[in-house]
Amino acid sequence: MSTATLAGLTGAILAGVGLYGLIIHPDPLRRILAFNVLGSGVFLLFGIIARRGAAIGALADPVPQAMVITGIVVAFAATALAVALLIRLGAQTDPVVTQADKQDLARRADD
Amino acid sequence: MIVQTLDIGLAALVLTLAGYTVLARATFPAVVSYVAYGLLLSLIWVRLFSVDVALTEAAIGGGLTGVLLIGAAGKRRGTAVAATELDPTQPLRWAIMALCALAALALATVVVSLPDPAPTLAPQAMENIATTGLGNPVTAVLIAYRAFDTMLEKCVLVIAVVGVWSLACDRCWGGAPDVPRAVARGGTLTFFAQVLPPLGILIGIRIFWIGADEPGGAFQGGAILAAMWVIIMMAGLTDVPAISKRWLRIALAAGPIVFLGVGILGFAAAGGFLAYPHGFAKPVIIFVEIFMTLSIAATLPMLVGGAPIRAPRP
Amino acid sequence: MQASVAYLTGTDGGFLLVLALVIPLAGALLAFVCGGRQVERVVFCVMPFGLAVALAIALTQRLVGAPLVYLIGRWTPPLGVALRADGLSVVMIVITAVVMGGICSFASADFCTPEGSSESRAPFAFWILLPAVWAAMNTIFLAGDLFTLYVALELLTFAAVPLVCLDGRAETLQAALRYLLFALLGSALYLAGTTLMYGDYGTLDIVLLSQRVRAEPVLFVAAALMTTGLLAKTALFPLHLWLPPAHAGAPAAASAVLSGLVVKGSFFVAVRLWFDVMPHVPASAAMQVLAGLGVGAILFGSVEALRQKRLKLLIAYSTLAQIGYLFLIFPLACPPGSAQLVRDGALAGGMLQAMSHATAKAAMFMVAGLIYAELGHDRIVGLGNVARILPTSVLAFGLAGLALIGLPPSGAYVAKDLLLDAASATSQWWWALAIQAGGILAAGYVLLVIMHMLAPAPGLAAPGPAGSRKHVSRYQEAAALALALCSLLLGLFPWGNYLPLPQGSLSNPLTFKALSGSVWTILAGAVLAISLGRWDFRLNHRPLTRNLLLAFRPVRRTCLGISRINAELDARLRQWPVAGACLLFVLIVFGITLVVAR
Amino acid sequence: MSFAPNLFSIVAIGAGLIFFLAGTCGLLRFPDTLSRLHALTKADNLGLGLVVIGLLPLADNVLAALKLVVVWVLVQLSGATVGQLIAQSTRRNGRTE
Repeated sequence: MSTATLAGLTGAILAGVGLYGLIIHPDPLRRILAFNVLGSGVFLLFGIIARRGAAIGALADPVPQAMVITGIVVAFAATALAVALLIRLGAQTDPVVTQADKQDLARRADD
Repeated sequence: MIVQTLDIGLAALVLTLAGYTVLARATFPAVVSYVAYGLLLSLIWVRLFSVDVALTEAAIGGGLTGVLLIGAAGKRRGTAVAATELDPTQPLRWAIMALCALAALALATVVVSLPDPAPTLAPQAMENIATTGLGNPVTAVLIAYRAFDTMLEKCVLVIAVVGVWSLACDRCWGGAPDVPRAVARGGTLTFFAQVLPPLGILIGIRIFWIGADEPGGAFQGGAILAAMWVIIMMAGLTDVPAISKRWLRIALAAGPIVFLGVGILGFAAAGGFLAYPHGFAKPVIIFVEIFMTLSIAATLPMLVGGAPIRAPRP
Repeated sequence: MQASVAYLTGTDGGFLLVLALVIPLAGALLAFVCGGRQVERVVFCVMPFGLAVALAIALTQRLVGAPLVYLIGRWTPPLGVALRADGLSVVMIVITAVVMGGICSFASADFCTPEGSSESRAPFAFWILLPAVWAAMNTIFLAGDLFTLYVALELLTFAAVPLVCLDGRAETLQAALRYLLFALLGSALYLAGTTLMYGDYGTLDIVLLSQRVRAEPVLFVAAALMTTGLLAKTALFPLHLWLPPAHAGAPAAASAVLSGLVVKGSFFVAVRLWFDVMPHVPASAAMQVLAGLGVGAILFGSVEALRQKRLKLLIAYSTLAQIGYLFLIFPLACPPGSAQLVRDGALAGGMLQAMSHATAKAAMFMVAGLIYAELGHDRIVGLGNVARILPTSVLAFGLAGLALIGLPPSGAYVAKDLLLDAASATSQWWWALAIQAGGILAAGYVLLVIMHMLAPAPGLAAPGPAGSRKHVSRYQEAAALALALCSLLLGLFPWGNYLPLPQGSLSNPLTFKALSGSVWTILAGAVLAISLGRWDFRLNHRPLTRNLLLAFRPVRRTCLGISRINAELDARLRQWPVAGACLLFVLIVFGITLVVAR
Repeated sequence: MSFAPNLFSIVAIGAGLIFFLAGTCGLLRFPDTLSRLHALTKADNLGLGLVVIGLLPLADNVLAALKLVVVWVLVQLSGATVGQLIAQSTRRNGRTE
């Protein structure tokens, strides 16, 4: 079994594991984690395709590689947005603790 | 033989960590496991001879996503998780597991049965690379052949920043986001933040610069610069900028704006949108990449920092 | 986009396609840099140019008589990326520009930076996200490459999600988070599909792919992944868990964007995928599955809409039902046993339906927002007297509602006509039945609202808390009315230049048959509204009405029983793990259908 | 490539790996945070140092060798800092588990 095939199989399993976690977890943070696992599994599929497309002068097809780079950055932006939503939601649903904490933090920062 | 064993070991390790990330009971260990997973994943990318991707995965996929998620998990420690969702019932859990396994199996089967020889654009990418003046085909795809996708993705980053900021409370609008701070000033972290960044900035610029010909480029270099800025802010050596600062907005949007502007100038100078003038392609590309690196270095810390939580100072 | 060499070279007027993307993008970026009070002004400056470019594209394509193509950076696919505008793109670009214009003029009153502050949060975010949505939509309509479409879909999602929770309340944040995560799940599946396509055929260019695709397992798995991902993003039943809270919770102008435009983006990609990438792949059985879900959406969404207590939720569930309508075009273009999807009346009908819904639904959400601003609530049973307070708004709602039901000469009327023709031409009576039922159900919930709006209320409607009450501006009412009129008159435009309308297919909307059909639809809808809707005023107990009511009681009881089951089902399906399981189930069933029915 | 540097490399890298192994065992088996940190920093420090020393003779040119050393120095620096931070946080929170 070549490295590329192994990576492809790994990617397929990672996608399955990520999918499972994304659906099964009630906690949004765990879903975000699982989404990242799912995403990296899909990216690995791009990886095997890039590696299989190696040609003279290129050890791997550059087009899927570039797509993965774009994809990783987009997935990071998605994670950041989701985490920001999560944190705001935490501040909203648990106002007693967090609001006080935040004011405290704001005061410390202003000092 | 040895190499293959190592590959299998690496794959097994990555799968174990992914399994732990998804299945662990507690959140914090799951996040830590994810960070390790991200780093090992970049080794797989090296094994696939995709060094550019490996760099990006290590810096952004593993590193910055890890910082973001550890920060989120840390912020939630001590506060109760909003239990708005129900746990799935046991039969449903089994059904979902079976369906996921089926989906993974289908993917695996298909991946194994992809055509041989594989279709590839590598020869075409190499043939045309001379007109761009670049040496790294991945950079050529990102900045020339599929420049439009890259430009769009830069805009996605700006929009994501707007989205993250829009989650501030009204009182905090115009204020500064929060970055986890070191406890004691003048401690180890301060020393670290004074020693590392000069070297780190050099490395970041170098990775951006060699990206034209070797693995590296605006994303990877920008991510390292971003990390340096985050460390400096964490050590408290500089303040986190308030989001109302004009220079911050310009730094964030400079990459896509310059890219878009050069693209439009391409109508006049090179006969097409996002086309580069013959013979001058490389300087123009470097010019665009400088601004892109700058914007990435500004955007990633802002995405990590989240919505502003401090009211602006009067 | 039939495969031909011509699609791989640029055409005259191609630069207009670039402008259609660059103008809104530049607007969003400039607004971001300028900030403060400038955000709104920047968008208002950009707006007319965007509209002008949309019209210029339509005109140029009419003159050239063929799709416009632009090769970005002068790189030819498969290495480069092409923009292509066929008839479908043109109509969608034009309608998006029109709806955007309406929303801009509507939102300027709701999202203005208050006096005394240099910049405030909600207006800043709204006026940047609005052109970003526009740019993403235009990219989706024009992109000739499946990966570019992925980036555009992500841009659309990231611009749409913050719109949901601009008010920062916990429940809208919850809705936005669900929307984001489910949409990300969808885009991961879509991306997995594109990988397989690239691995199999070495390109993601739509025209090149259409020449290369063959019916084989890799393609089937890829198609199942991509289609399911897009269904999750479009919120087709049973994957709709995120839509009602997100669309009903957002501010009115944002709801208009989300419901009118954003869901059409992923639907359009599904159309591209099947009609342009894989028209020659035999998939008639899978198309039946797709439309089956569509019918589920129509029945389920409409009944749920009829039972809602709040106007905005009713409109959101109506969107759910109307999305189902759109997916009926797939089996009508690819009847059982057929080996390919044809671009004919069914596709044209689907596009007209999408356009008609975009304008009508935007207008409806605007009116709902105005009513909320005036009354301080949007409970349907408390809408009495609103016709006296806001006559123009109620008129706009009525016209948009008539357009939604599909009365002549609205776009939905022509769409229904075309779809029914296609159903009878391909002898698929069961879909014709669903189309008719959809019209009647739509009439039901529209009439329910209108009856409540016109109903005399005991005393004046209770005004809301003084703080929440804003004076409704005439501009806002005019914007809603304009969009509603646009939807109602959409059927009169000569769409044959852009859409594959069969020759002489458009019947005269003023014939006896057309009008009587409409009357029957309205009557049946009224019966539905009475038997399923919520009513809280009692009719006077004169003997005649009492006997009528007694006779009617079993009907009402049965209807309420059905609706209770429906509500129960909705509560189940909107749980995250159940929706996830449904997604996986749809994925597997769709994939198996594709493989088995080969 | 002559035999001598090869043997040197094998011995050095092997020794480095032993440190890594020991460090990992310590991380997994030691009872409290501070001891675990202790084990971990040994792996970072000596393990990586020995691996780098082993790799030096195999480097193509002086610049590549220099880069290897820089990698080691950077890991030292960040390892030491992170170790300090974790220890501080442990002491502050009064947690040792």
